[in-house]
Amino acid sequence: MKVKVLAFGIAKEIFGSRHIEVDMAEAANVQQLKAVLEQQFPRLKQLASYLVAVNDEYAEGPQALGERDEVAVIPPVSGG
Amino acid sequence: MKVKVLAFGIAKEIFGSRHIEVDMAEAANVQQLKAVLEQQFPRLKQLASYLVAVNDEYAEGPQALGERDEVAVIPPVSGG
Amino acid sequence: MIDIQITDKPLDMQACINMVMHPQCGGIDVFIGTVRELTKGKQVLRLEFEAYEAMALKEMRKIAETAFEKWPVQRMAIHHRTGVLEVGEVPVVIAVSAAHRAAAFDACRYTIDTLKQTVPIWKKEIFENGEVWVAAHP
Amino acid sequence: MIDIQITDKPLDMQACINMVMHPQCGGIDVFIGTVRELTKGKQVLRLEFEAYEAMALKEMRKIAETAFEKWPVQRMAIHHRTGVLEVGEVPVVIAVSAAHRAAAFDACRYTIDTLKQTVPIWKKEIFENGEVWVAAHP
Repeated sequence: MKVKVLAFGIAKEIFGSRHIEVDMAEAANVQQLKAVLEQQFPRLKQLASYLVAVNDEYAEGPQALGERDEVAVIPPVSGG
Repeated sequence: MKVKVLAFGIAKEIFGSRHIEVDMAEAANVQQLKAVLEQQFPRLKQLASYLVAVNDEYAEGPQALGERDEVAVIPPVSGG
Repeated sequence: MIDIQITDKPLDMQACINMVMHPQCGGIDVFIGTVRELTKGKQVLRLEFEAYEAMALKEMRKIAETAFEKWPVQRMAIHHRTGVLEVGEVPVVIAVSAAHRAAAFDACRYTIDTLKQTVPIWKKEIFENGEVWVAAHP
Repeated sequence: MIDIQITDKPLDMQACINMVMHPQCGGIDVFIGTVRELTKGKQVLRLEFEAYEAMALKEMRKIAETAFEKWPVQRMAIHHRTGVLEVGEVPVVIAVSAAHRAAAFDACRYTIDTLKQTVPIWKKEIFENGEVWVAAHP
Protein backbone atom coordinates (compact mmCIF):
# COMPACT_ATOMS: atom_id res chain seq x y z
CA MET A 1 0.00 0.00 0.00
CA LYS A 2 0.99 3.63 -0.41
CA VAL A 3 1.07 5.74 2.74
CA LYS A 4 1.07 9.51 2.43
CA VAL A 5 3.32 11.11 5.04
CA LEU A 6 3.09 14.79 5.95
CA ALA A 7 6.24 16.57 7.05
CA PHE A 8 6.65 19.67 9.24
CA GLY A 9 9.52 21.81 10.43
CA ILE A 10 12.89 20.30 9.78
CA ALA A 11 11.30 17.06 8.50
CA LYS A 12 9.88 19.04 5.58
CA GLU A 13 13.41 20.15 4.73
CA ILE A 14 14.81 16.63 5.12
CA PHE A 15 12.11 15.22 2.80
CA GLY A 16 12.40 18.23 0.49
CA SER A 17 8.59 18.35 0.43
CA ARG A 18 5.51 18.97 2.58
CA HIS A 19 4.45 15.38 1.97
CA ILE A 20 5.82 12.21 0.44
CA GLU A 21 4.41 8.81 -0.44
CA VAL A 22 5.97 5.67 1.01
CA ASP A 23 5.46 2.12 -0.24
CA MET A 24 4.66 -0.23 2.64
CA ALA A 25 3.38 -3.78 3.10
CA GLU A 26 -0.35 -4.05 3.92
CA ALA A 27 -1.01 -3.34 7.62
CA ALA A 28 2.54 -2.18 8.20
CA ASN A 29 2.92 -0.41 11.53
CA VAL A 30 4.44 2.87 12.70
CA GLN A 31 7.68 1.20 13.70
CA GLN A 32 8.12 -0.19 10.19
CA LEU A 33 7.31 3.16 8.63
CA LYS A 34 10.03 4.80 10.72
CA ALA A 35 12.55 2.19 9.56
CA VAL A 36 11.67 2.84 5.90
CA LEU A 37 11.83 6.61 6.34
CA GLU A 38 15.17 6.44 8.13
CA GLN A 39 16.58 4.35 5.32
CA GLN A 40 15.39 6.81 2.65
CA PHE A 41 16.27 9.90 4.73
CA PRO A 42 19.18 9.09 7.05
CA ARG A 43 19.18 12.69 8.38
CA LEU A 44 16.06 11.77 10.35
CA LYS A 45 18.33 9.77 12.67
CA GLN A 46 20.30 12.93 13.52
CA LEU A 47 17.25 14.61 15.04
CA ALA A 48 17.04 14.91 18.82
CA SER A 49 13.93 12.71 18.44
CA TYR A 50 10.84 12.49 16.28
CA LEU A 51 7.38 11.03 16.62
CA VAL A 52 4.75 9.83 14.22
CA ALA A 53 1.14 10.96 14.35
CA VAL A 54 -1.72 9.05 12.77
CA ASN A 55 -4.97 10.93 12.14
CA ASP A 56 -3.89 13.85 14.32
CA GLU A 57 -2.89 11.69 17.30
CA TYR A 58 0.55 10.65 18.49
CA ALA A 59 1.01 6.97 17.61
CA GLU A 60 3.11 4.22 19.21
CA GLY A 61 5.32 1.83 17.22
CA PRO A 62 2.93 -1.14 17.06
CA GLN A 63 0.01 0.87 15.68
CA ALA A 64 -1.03 -0.44 12.27
CA LEU A 65 -1.31 1.93 9.32
CA GLY A 66 -3.93 1.99 6.57
CA GLU A 67 -3.90 3.66 3.18
CA ARG A 68 -6.49 6.26 4.23
CA ASP A 69 -4.69 7.29 7.41
CA GLU A 70 -3.23 10.78 7.66
CA VAL A 71 0.31 10.11 8.79
CA ALA A 72 2.73 12.85 9.87
CA VAL A 73 6.34 13.03 10.99
CA ILE A 74 6.61 15.21 14.09
CA PRO A 75 10.15 16.48 14.80
CA PRO A 76 10.82 18.02 18.25
CA VAL A 77 8.16 20.67 18.77
CA SER A 78 9.11 24.25 19.67
CA GLY A 79 5.91 26.27 19.81
CA GLY A 80 4.94 28.83 22.41
CA MET B 1 2.09 66.36 72.82
CA LYS B 2 -0.71 65.98 70.31
CA VAL B 3 -0.38 63.15 67.77
CA LYS B 4 -2.51 63.23 64.65
CA VAL B 5 -3.68 59.72 63.69
CA LEU B 6 -5.02 58.89 60.23
CA ALA B 7 -7.65 56.19 59.96
CA PHE B 8 -8.54 53.97 57.01
CA GLY B 9 -11.13 51.32 56.25
CA ILE B 10 -13.03 50.16 59.29
CA ALA B 11 -10.81 52.26 61.60
CA LYS B 12 -12.23 55.37 59.95
CA GLU B 13 -15.70 54.16 60.89
CA ILE B 14 -14.64 53.29 64.45
CA PHE B 15 -13.11 56.75 64.92
CA GLY B 16 -16.00 58.40 63.07
CA SER B 17 -13.39 60.45 61.18
CA ARG B 18 -10.53 60.23 58.67
CA HIS B 19 -8.18 61.51 61.38
CA ILE B 20 -8.21 62.25 65.09
CA GLU B 21 -5.83 63.93 67.52
CA VAL B 22 -4.61 62.04 70.55
CA ASP B 23 -2.98 63.55 73.65
CA MET B 24 0.18 61.67 74.56
CA ALA B 25 3.16 62.15 76.85
CA GLU B 26 6.32 63.45 75.12
CA ALA B 27 8.20 60.63 73.34
CA ALA B 28 5.35 58.17 73.84
CA ASN B 29 5.72 55.09 71.72
CA VAL B 30 3.50 53.10 69.36
CA GLN B 31 2.56 50.61 72.07
CA GLN B 32 1.33 53.43 74.31
CA LEU B 33 -0.62 55.00 71.46
CA LYS B 34 -2.41 51.71 70.86
CA ALA B 35 -3.36 51.50 74.54
CA VAL B 36 -4.81 55.03 74.46
CA LEU B 37 -6.69 54.36 71.23
CA GLU B 38 -8.12 51.09 72.53
CA GLN B 39 -9.36 52.84 75.65
CA GLN B 40 -11.06 55.58 73.64
CA PHE B 41 -12.32 53.22 70.93
CA PRO B 42 -12.85 49.74 72.42
CA ARG B 43 -14.13 48.41 69.05
CA LEU B 44 -10.49 48.45 67.88
CA LYS B 45 -9.94 45.39 70.09
CA GLN B 46 -12.58 43.47 68.14
CA LEU B 47 -10.59 43.69 64.90
CA ALA B 48 -8.81 40.59 63.66
CA SER B 49 -5.63 42.68 64.12
CA TYR B 50 -4.37 46.16 63.36
CA LEU B 51 -1.00 47.78 62.88
CA VAL B 52 0.34 51.27 63.23
CA ALA B 53 2.34 53.01 60.52
CA VAL B 54 4.63 55.96 61.19
CA ASN B 55 5.63 58.12 58.23
CA ASP B 56 4.37 55.53 55.71
CA GLU B 57 6.23 52.59 57.29
CA TYR B 58 4.92 49.83 59.52
CA ALA B 59 6.11 50.52 63.08
CA GLU B 60 6.82 48.21 66.02
CA GLY B 61 5.54 48.86 69.56
CA PRO B 62 8.73 50.44 71.00
CA GLN B 63 9.07 53.04 68.23
CA ALA B 64 8.88 56.55 69.69
CA LEU B 65 6.44 59.07 68.25
CA GLY B 66 6.93 62.78 67.64
CA GLU B 67 4.42 65.53 67.07
CA ARG B 68 5.37 65.87 63.42
CA ASP B 69 5.09 62.19 62.59
CA GLU B 70 2.34 61.03 60.25
CA VAL B 71 0.75 58.20 62.20
CA ALA B 72 -1.87 55.86 60.77
CA VAL B 73 -3.99 52.99 62.05
CA ILE B 74 -3.85 50.11 59.57
CA PRO B 75 -6.67 47.57 60.01
CA PRO B 76 -6.32 44.21 58.19
CA VAL B 77 -5.60 45.03 54.55
CA SER B 78 -7.74 43.56 51.76
CA GLY B 79 -6.51 45.04 48.50
CA GLY B 80 -5.94 43.18 45.25
CA MET C 1 11.76 49.40 35.15
CA ILE C 2 9.08 49.43 37.82
CA ASP C 3 5.81 51.27 37.26
CA ILE C 4 3.49 51.61 40.27
CA GLN C 5 0.16 53.39 40.01
CA ILE C 6 -2.93 53.94 42.14
CA THR C 7 -5.83 55.48 40.27
CA ASP C 8 -9.58 55.87 40.53
CA LYS C 9 -9.93 55.40 36.75
CA PRO C 10 -10.50 52.03 35.04
CA LEU C 11 -7.21 50.16 34.63
CA ASP C 12 -5.81 49.72 31.13
CA MET C 13 -4.59 46.13 30.94
CA GLN C 14 -3.08 46.44 27.49
CA ALA C 15 -1.13 49.51 28.62
CA CYS C 16 0.34 47.49 31.53
CA ILE C 17 1.39 44.76 29.10
CA ASN C 18 2.90 47.23 26.65
CA MET C 19 4.79 48.89 29.49
CA VAL C 20 6.64 45.68 30.42
CA MET C 21 7.35 44.51 26.86
CA HIS C 22 11.04 44.50 26.07
CA PRO C 23 13.06 43.09 23.15
CA GLN C 24 14.97 40.86 25.55
CA CYS C 25 11.91 39.46 27.23
CA GLY C 26 10.64 36.05 26.23
CA GLY C 27 7.59 35.87 28.45
CA ILE C 28 5.14 38.09 30.29
CA ASP C 29 2.88 36.96 33.08
CA VAL C 30 -0.09 39.15 33.89
CA PHE C 31 -2.40 38.83 36.87
CA ILE C 32 -5.77 40.57 36.65
CA GLY C 33 -7.98 40.72 39.71
CA THR C 34 -11.68 40.98 39.01
CA VAL C 35 -14.69 41.72 41.20
CA ARG C 36 -16.63 38.51 41.80
CA GLU C 37 -20.39 38.39 41.84
CA LEU C 38 -20.64 36.12 44.87
CA THR C 39 -18.73 36.01 48.15
CA LYS C 40 -19.50 33.10 50.42
CA GLY C 41 -22.84 32.68 48.70
CA LYS C 42 -23.91 36.32 49.16
CA GLN C 43 -24.53 38.52 46.13
CA VAL C 44 -22.02 41.39 45.96
CA LEU C 45 -23.54 44.54 44.43
CA ARG C 46 -20.30 46.48 44.27
CA LEU C 47 -16.99 47.02 46.04
CA GLU C 48 -15.33 50.11 47.39
CA PHE C 49 -11.54 50.29 47.54
CA GLU C 50 -9.74 52.78 49.75
CA ALA C 51 -5.96 53.24 49.84
CA TYR C 52 -3.50 54.91 52.16
CA GLU C 53 -2.01 56.11 48.96
CA ALA C 54 1.49 57.32 49.86
CA MET C 55 2.20 54.22 51.93
CA ALA C 56 0.54 51.84 49.47
CA LEU C 57 2.75 53.14 46.65
CA LYS C 58 5.82 52.64 48.86
CA GLU C 59 4.80 49.12 49.89
CA MET C 60 4.08 48.11 46.30
CA ARG C 61 7.47 49.41 45.23
CA LYS C 62 9.11 47.37 48.02
CA ILE C 63 7.37 44.23 46.78
CA ALA C 64 8.51 44.90 43.21
CA GLU C 65 12.08 45.55 44.35
CA THR C 66 12.11 42.34 46.36
CA ALA C 67 10.80 40.46 43.32
CA PHE C 68 13.64 41.92 41.24
CA GLU C 69 16.12 40.67 43.86
CA LYS C 70 14.60 37.20 44.01
CA TRP C 71 14.06 36.53 40.30
CA PRO C 72 15.70 37.62 37.00
CA VAL C 73 12.80 39.77 35.83
CA GLN C 74 13.00 42.73 33.46
CA ARG C 75 10.05 45.02 34.00
CA MET C 76 7.07 45.16 36.30
CA ALA C 77 3.87 47.20 36.36
CA ILE C 78 1.52 47.18 39.36
CA HIS C 79 -1.64 49.24 38.90
CA HIS C 80 -4.32 49.32 41.61
CA ARG C 81 -7.66 51.01 41.34
CA THR C 82 -9.60 52.74 44.13
CA GLY C 83 -13.18 53.91 44.47
CA VAL C 84 -16.38 52.11 43.55
CA LEU C 85 -16.12 49.00 41.34
CA GLU C 86 -18.95 46.96 39.89
CA VAL C 87 -18.95 43.18 39.40
CA GLY C 88 -16.57 42.27 36.57
CA GLU C 89 -14.41 45.37 36.97
CA VAL C 90 -10.68 45.16 37.61
CA PRO C 91 -9.13 46.36 40.89
CA VAL C 92 -5.58 45.25 40.16
CA VAL C 93 -3.28 44.43 37.25
CA ILE C 94 0.26 43.08 37.71
CA ALA C 95 2.40 42.54 34.63
CA VAL C 96 5.91 41.08 34.77
CA SER C 97 8.33 40.41 31.94
CA ALA C 98 11.42 38.22 32.01
CA ALA C 99 13.80 36.55 29.60
CA HIS C 100 12.40 33.18 30.72
CA ARG C 101 8.85 32.51 31.76
CA ALA C 102 9.49 30.78 35.11
CA ALA C 103 10.78 34.04 36.62
CA ALA C 104 7.78 35.98 35.28
CA PHE C 105 5.32 33.49 36.77
CA ASP C 106 7.10 33.29 40.13
CA ALA C 107 7.52 37.04 40.49
CA CYS C 108 3.93 37.82 39.46
CA ARG C 109 2.47 35.34 41.90
CA TYR C 110 4.75 36.52 44.70
CA THR C 111 3.68 40.09 44.00
CA ILE C 112 -0.08 39.54 44.20
CA ASP C 113 0.27 37.23 47.22
CA THR C 114 2.39 39.78 49.08
CA LEU C 115 0.31 42.76 47.95
CA LYS C 116 -2.74 41.17 49.54
CA GLN C 117 -0.84 40.79 52.81
CA THR C 118 1.05 44.06 53.20
CA VAL C 119 -0.24 46.89 51.00
CA PRO C 120 -2.55 49.31 52.88
CA ILE C 121 -5.60 49.09 50.65
CA TRP C 122 -9.02 48.13 51.97
CA LYS C 123 -12.05 46.68 50.29
CA LYS C 124 -15.63 47.07 51.44
CA GLU C 125 -18.16 44.63 50.03
CA ILE C 126 -21.62 46.06 49.55
CA PHE C 127 -24.50 43.59 49.63
CA GLU C 128 -28.24 44.10 49.20
CA ASN C 129 -28.69 44.25 52.96
CA GLY C 130 -25.46 45.61 54.38
CA GLU C 131 -21.77 46.11 53.87
CA VAL C 132 -18.58 44.73 55.34
CA TRP C 133 -14.90 45.67 55.38
CA VAL C 134 -13.23 42.49 54.13
CA ALA C 135 -11.01 40.66 56.65
CA ALA C 136 -11.55 43.30 59.37
CA HIS C 137 -13.03 40.90 61.89
CA PRO C 138 -11.96 37.42 62.89
CA MET D 1 -15.58 27.72 27.94
CA ILE D 2 -12.44 26.85 26.02
CA ASP D 3 -11.37 28.95 23.05
CA ILE D 4 -8.49 27.61 20.93
CA GLN D 5 -7.21 29.48 17.91
CA ILE D 6 -4.32 29.29 15.49
CA THR D 7 -3.98 32.32 13.25
CA ASP D 8 -1.41 34.08 11.09
CA LYS D 9 -2.71 37.49 12.23
CA PRO D 10 -1.32 39.42 15.23
CA LEU D 11 -2.86 38.13 18.48
CA ASP D 12 -5.27 40.38 20.35
CA MET D 13 -4.31 40.08 24.03
CA GLN D 14 -7.18 42.20 25.31
CA ALA D 15 -9.64 40.05 23.35
CA CYS D 16 -8.22 36.92 25.04
CA ILE D 17 -8.67 38.55 28.45
CA ASN D 18 -12.21 39.71 27.67
CA MET D 19 -13.07 36.22 26.48
CA VAL D 20 -12.23 34.61 29.83
CA MET D 21 -13.79 37.33 32.03
CA HIS D 22 -16.76 36.05 33.98
CA PRO D 23 -18.83 37.53 36.84
CA GLN D 24 -17.88 34.59 39.05
CA CYS D 25 -14.18 34.86 38.38
CA GLY D 26 -11.95 36.56 40.90
CA GLY D 27 -8.65 36.30 39.08
CA ILE D 28 -7.23 35.92 35.60
CA ASP D 29 -3.72 34.81 34.79
CA VAL D 30 -2.39 35.57 31.33
CA PHE D 31 0.82 34.30 29.78
CA ILE D 32 2.16 36.17 26.78
CA GLY D 33 5.07 34.72 24.87
CA THR D 34 7.23 37.28 23.07
CA VAL D 35 10.00 36.96 20.49
CA ARG D 36 13.33 37.67 22.16
CA GLU D 37 16.07 39.62 20.47
CA LEU D 38 18.87 37.28 21.53
CA THR D 39 19.12 33.51 21.74
CA LYS D 40 22.27 32.14 23.32
CA GLY D 41 24.01 35.41 22.51
CA LYS D 42 23.08 35.41 18.83
CA GLN D 43 20.94 38.19 17.39
CA VAL D 44 17.58 36.86 16.18
CA LEU D 45 16.26 38.77 13.16
CA ARG D 46 12.86 37.09 13.09
CA LEU D 47 11.09 33.80 13.77
CA GLU D 48 8.92 31.61 11.60
CA PHE D 49 6.24 29.47 13.22
CA GLU D 50 4.71 26.52 11.42
CA ALA D 51 1.84 24.43 12.79
CA TYR D 52 0.33 21.06 11.97
CA GLU D 53 -2.87 22.92 12.44
CA ALA D 54 -5.55 20.24 12.86
CA MET D 55 -3.44 18.27 15.31
CA ALA D 56 -2.17 21.35 17.14
CA LEU D 57 -5.75 22.52 17.77
CA LYS D 58 -6.61 19.06 19.09
CA GLU D 59 -3.53 18.90 21.36
CA MET D 60 -4.18 22.39 22.73
CA ARG D 61 -7.76 21.43 23.49
CA LYS D 62 -6.51 18.31 25.33
CA ILE D 63 -4.23 20.45 27.46
CA ALA D 64 -7.07 22.82 28.29
CA GLU D 65 -9.39 19.95 29.16
CA THR D 66 -6.77 18.39 31.40
CA ALA D 67 -6.29 21.77 33.13
CA PHE D 68 -10.05 21.94 33.73
CA GLU D 69 -9.90 18.49 35.32
CA LYS D 70 -6.92 19.35 37.51
CA TRP D 71 -7.95 22.83 38.72
CA PRO D 72 -11.22 24.67 39.36
CA VAL D 73 -10.88 27.09 36.45
CA GLN D 74 -13.73 28.81 34.61
CA ARG D 75 -12.61 29.81 31.15
CA MET D 76 -9.49 29.43 29.06
CA ALA D 77 -8.27 30.95 25.80
CA ILE D 78 -5.19 29.66 23.97
CA HIS D 79 -4.26 31.61 20.85
CA HIS D 80 -1.14 30.74 18.87
CA ARG D 81 0.21 32.64 15.93
CA THR D 82 1.97 31.20 12.86
CA GLY D 83 4.03 32.75 10.09
CA VAL D 84 6.80 35.32 10.33
CA LEU D 85 7.21 37.22 13.62
CA GLU D 86 9.61 40.06 14.35
CA VAL D 87 11.36 40.67 17.68
CA GLY D 88 8.82 41.86 20.25
CA GLU D 89 5.85 40.21 18.55
CA VAL D 90 3.64 37.71 20.34
CA PRO D 91 3.49 34.04 19.26
CA VAL D 92 1.20 32.84 22.06
CA VAL D 93 -1.35 34.13 24.54
CA ILE D 94 -2.91 31.95 27.24
CA ALA D 95 -5.60 33.45 29.47
CA VAL D 96 -7.23 31.55 32.33
CA SER D 97 -9.93 32.71 34.73
CA ALA D 98 -10.90 31.13 38.03
CA ALA D 99 -12.84 32.00 41.17
CA HIS D 100 -9.53 31.99 43.08
CA ARG D 101 -6.18 33.02 41.72
CA ALA D 102 -4.15 29.94 42.68
CA ALA D 103 -6.06 27.81 40.17
CA ALA D 104 -5.62 30.41 37.43
CA PHE D 105 -1.84 30.59 38.00
CA ASP D 106 -1.40 26.81 38.21
CA ALA D 107 -3.52 26.09 35.14
CA CYS D 108 -1.89 28.82 33.03
CA ARG D 109 1.61 27.66 33.85
CA TYR D 110 0.71 24.02 33.25
CA THR D 111 -0.76 24.98 29.89
CA ILE D 112 2.28 26.83 28.53
CA ASP D 113 4.69 24.21 29.93
CA THR D 114 2.72 21.37 28.32
CA LEU D 115 2.09 23.28 25.08
CA LYS D 116 5.82 23.62 24.60
CA GLN D 117 6.22 19.85 25.03
CA THR D 118 3.35 18.35 23.06
CA VAL D 119 1.72 20.74 20.58
CA PRO D 120 2.95 20.23 16.99
CA ILE D 121 4.16 23.74 16.28
CA TRP D 122 7.70 24.50 15.14
CA LYS D 123 9.80 27.60 15.36
CA LYS D 124 12.66 28.52 13.05
CA GLU D 125 15.08 31.18 14.26
CA ILE D 126 16.53 33.33 11.52
CA PHE D 127 19.89 34.94 12.25
CA GLU D 128 22.08 37.25 10.16
CA ASN D 129 24.09 34.28 8.93
CA GLY D 130 21.74 31.32 8.93
CA GLU D 131 18.65 29.76 10.37
CA VAL D 132 17.83 26.88 12.69
CA TRP D 133 14.75 24.85 13.63
CA VAL D 134 14.68 25.20 17.41
CA ALA D 135 15.28 21.99 19.40
CA ALA D 136 15.54 19.83 16.26
CA HIS D 137 19.04 18.59 16.98
CA PRO D 138 20.61 17.35 20.22
